Amino acid sequence: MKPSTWIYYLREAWQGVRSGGLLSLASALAIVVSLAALAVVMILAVNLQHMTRVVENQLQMVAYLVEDFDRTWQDELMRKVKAIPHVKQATFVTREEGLQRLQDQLGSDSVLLEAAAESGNPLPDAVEVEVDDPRYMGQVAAALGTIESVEEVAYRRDIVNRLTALTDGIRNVGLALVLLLAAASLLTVANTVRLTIYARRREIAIMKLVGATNSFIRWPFLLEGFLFGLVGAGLALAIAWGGYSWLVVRVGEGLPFVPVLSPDAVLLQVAQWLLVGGVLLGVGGSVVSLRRFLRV
Amino acid sequence: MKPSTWIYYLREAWQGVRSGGLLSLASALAIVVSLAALAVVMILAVNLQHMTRVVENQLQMVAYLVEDFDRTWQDELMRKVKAIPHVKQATFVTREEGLQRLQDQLGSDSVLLEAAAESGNPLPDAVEVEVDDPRYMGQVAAALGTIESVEEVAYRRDIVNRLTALTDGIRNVGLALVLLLAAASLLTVANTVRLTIYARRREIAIMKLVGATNSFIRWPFLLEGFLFGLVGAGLALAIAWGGYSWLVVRVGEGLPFVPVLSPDAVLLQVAQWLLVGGVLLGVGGSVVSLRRFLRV
Amino acid sequence: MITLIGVSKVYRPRRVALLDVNVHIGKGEFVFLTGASGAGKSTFLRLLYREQTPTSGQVIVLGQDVARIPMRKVPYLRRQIGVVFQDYKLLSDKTVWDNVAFPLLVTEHPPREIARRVPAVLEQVGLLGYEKNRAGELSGGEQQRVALARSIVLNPAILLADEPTGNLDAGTARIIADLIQDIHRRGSTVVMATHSDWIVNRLRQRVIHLRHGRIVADEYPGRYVHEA
Amino acid sequence: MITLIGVSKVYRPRRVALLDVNVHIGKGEFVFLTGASGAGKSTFLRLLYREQTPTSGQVIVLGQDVARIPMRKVPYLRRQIGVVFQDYKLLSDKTVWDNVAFPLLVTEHPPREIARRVPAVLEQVGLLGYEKNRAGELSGGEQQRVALARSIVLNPAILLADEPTGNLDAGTARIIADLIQDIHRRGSTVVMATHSDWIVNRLRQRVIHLRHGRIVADEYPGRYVHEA
Ligand SMILES: Nc1ncnc2c1ncn2[C@@H]1O[C@H](COP(=O)(O)OP(=O)(O)OP(=O)(O)O)[C@@H](O)[C@H]1O
Ligand SMILES: Nc1ncnc2c1ncn2[C@@H]1O[C@H](COP(=O)(O)OP(=O)(O)OP(=O)(O)O)[C@@H](O)[C@H]1O
Ligand SMILES: [Mg+2]
Ligand SMILES: [Mg+2]
Repeated sequence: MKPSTWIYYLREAWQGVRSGGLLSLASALAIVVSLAALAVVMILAVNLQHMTRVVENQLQMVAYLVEDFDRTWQDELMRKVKAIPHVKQATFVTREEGLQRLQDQLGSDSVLLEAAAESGNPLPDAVEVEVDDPRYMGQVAAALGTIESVEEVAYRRDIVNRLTALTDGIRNVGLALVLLLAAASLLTVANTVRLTIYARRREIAIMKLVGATNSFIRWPFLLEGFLFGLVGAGLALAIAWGGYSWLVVRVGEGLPFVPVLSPDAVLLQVAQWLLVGGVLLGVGGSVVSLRRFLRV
Repeated sequence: MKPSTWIYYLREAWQGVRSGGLLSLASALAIVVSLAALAVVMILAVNLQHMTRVVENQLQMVAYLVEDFDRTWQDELMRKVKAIPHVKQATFVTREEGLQRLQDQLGSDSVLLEAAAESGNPLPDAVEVEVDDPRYMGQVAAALGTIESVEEVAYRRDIVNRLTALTDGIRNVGLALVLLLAAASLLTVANTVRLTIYARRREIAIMKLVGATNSFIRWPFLLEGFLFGLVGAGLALAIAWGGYSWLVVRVGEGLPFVPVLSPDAVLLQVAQWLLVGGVLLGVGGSVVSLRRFLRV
Repeated sequence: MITLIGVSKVYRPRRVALLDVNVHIGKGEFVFLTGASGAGKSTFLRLLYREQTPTSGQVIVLGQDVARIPMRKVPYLRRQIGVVFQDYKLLSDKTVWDNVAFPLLVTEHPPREIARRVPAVLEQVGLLGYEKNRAGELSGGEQQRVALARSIVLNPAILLADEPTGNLDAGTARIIADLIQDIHRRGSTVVMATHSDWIVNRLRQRVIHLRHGRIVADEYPGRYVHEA
Repeated sequence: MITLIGVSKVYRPRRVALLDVNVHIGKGEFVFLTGASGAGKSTFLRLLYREQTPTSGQVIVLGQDVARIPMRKVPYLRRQIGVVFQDYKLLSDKTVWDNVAFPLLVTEHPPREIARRVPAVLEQVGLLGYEKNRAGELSGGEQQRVALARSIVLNPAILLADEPTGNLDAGTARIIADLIQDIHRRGSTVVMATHSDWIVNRLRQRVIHLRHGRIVADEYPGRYVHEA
């Protein structure tokens, strides 16, 4: 194609955007806002997934050893524990460390702990085990129980079950929401493009009757769709990025224990999807919507 | 206006919907999906708010009494406690009940508890206090401390602070998301209506030149907008309702401890907003968009 | 009925369509508007039903200063004026029936009245049997006749016809010219822009001839003026 | 150049626009297409540039069976055929220049060539100075001439003109008729549907007369047939 033709395409695309005027503005805004909402929810979903993973990984089980455990067997024992499938990490905790940690956890004002301390350290040595997936805790606990010198395996079965269900639930709801919003954005973009083209159907028909090929007519619309998609997704990202960065700072100050992802990490992921999605939507929407009017 | 004119309006509105064909379908879908997304997020927000309130209300503080507390003073004491501002509820817990409850909470496999039990019940009598807003816990604790025969006031200061920050954060993010999605829905509906009218600008101009008043031209579009808004919001609600009911059942099975609201309670709230909003959007969008083309 | 006093119309940026036009058309008159392409005939008509307002001067139609009446009264003015637009301006997605019935609907005529009048005017323009066709799929001349049918269905006080026979063969054009004469006889004031010399010469009515926006001839009875 | 064999065109539901039309138009011929309103003239032309396909029969234009060529080849056929549409079909939001330049753009003529040819044809139709006006704001006759300018800017092998003088005064119409004759002399095959008896009788070319979709007369040189 000749450069002059390209100049024509670009001029047309630009005039298409401009002549729409407020219409184009409203369309662009609708696209930006719905993509921004999508971005926000995607960011939240990515974070939720991250958080649940962090929480899951903090789930531990403790194997209390017999009271007269001989610490020379420690290495042998740890080898056996680590050989169990799905065990991610195992730490030996002496009874002294155990008491110290309990004191730290419950705080110094625990009446219960004071009482316990009075009667000497009641704790046995123990092995703390981290499991790679909370679903396998039951299995791992059973395996631990068969190891000699393990007296008792303790883990909060109910909490583990609840947490697994909860994180699954959160993940599903998040995914459903992302899909719903993605569908909404898709429809908004496609619909906007479609209506823009519909408003110019007469023009398209005339062009065809005067000898324009489909591709000649299509290009300006594709460029327009591309611009819409790109600018829409870009602005949406900017909004989401700004909002999220602000949120991360606030969360870092107010809720230091909540494990949020850094903006860069999340947004690179989201940005890819959004930009590629936005552009594909804009261009794809144009192509599909045009087809009907090009049959002249 | 005569009935025949109304019949004309209705016929026109219906033909407007029908002649749009796929266009109307896509528009309606865009509206439905974006309203559905809004509904879902509204439902989630309402639930989150409910949950954080439940969690907040579960935050208790315990006033441990002196070891030699005379239970004949119990009523007098409780009166004093309840007189403290922001105390919502107060319960006297005897040391026997306290131990029982501790056993229930920690589970029977708690090594620590066994040890404690061996040395006799270490707990004093106590008063459990519920505060109406976690922000006032410090204040209430101080007031409790001044009551005679209160030895020590215990509450998880750090957890309370975190939780307050967290629930505030969740509430804000939820609100922001609802607003963003409301804006997206608004733009989608307004934009759809606007483009539909734009596509028929020539027709509108002709009608005016042949002697139609603005209101004559406006009515079918208003009805069309009304229909779009109503049906869009209705379908969105149906989707949200169905999804939420399903979710509530699943949550009830898998996560009985998560305090979800019953569908009816939530959806009545959401439904009002959505229906009124949808219809206002549809009709309002029509009026505003038409104005420009009626100046002929 | 129609009075123009010192009327000029200049389109942006500076295309002069009408220049200092002074003319009076009395009730019941029949006036041909002639002139070369671009002379200002359509502009003249557009000022009368307020599609456009004059750049200067006064346009008085049916006793009202058209440029001064408030927007919301314009529709009621237009209902007294039947217009055959040069480009027809039919609702092309609607049926012939709907197009012709539209002015009756707007003025809230009862359905029975509509069902009576629409076929009557369609018969007059020779389009009985086309009621259910979409206006956009008619032939050029058929569309032109639908436009005429629509313009006369309300028995307007004033009929403005902009080139109403431009797409008609001589035979059909004669029928249409006779029809317009008929409407004139029944009391309507008629202003008809036309390029058809034989219609002008046949009807022998008042002829206003425009050249570059000015009235250069105004005669009764007049003849078609051939330029250059 | 153009051959129709047993061509009929029936519009849904059952409006017969053309009925068993057999005709051959050779290279370089000039043919008038006449007939009453609705006789099928526009339909005849529409079949040639494939706006419509025949219900039955074969339409052969420039050696190709028009109904059979694949969709993607249609634009290349249309570029060899200049068409003045009865309703002009201008891009009304674009300028006169853009409208006339459009076929040149589509065929990727260099900008310099476009800058040369557009004013040239605009001058021929008498519209120099209107380049920057939006097509939609021109007078009826001006629009018609823009449509003609666009149809001849590519020097088409075939020129189809559907009522190209319907909105022109006698003087301008004569200029346009002469222009079309000029284009014919330079080698284009011309088919012109018209209601103008004096143009037909002046040019003395072949006249094909349609009545209710049938060819009822085909004479060279022919005269305008007055019906009824
Ligand atoms: N798309 C269409 N759908 C249905 N009927 C049509 C369509 N196009 C044309 N017709 C009908 O076919 C007949 C012939 O139409 P055509 O446009 O060929 O007439 P014409 O000879 O050009 O008339 P005119 O001189 O009025 O332009 C007319 O009766 C018209 O109503
Ligand atoms: N909306 C507009 N904007 C700018 N110029 C206009 C507009 N309408 C008309 N003109 C110009 O004003 C002049 C008069 O136009 P008008 O339509 O009145 O002519 P006319 O006598 O009806 O011509 P025709 O016989 O070709 O229809 C023309 O040169 C035209 O280009
Ligand atoms: Mg005119
Ligand atoms: Mg025709």
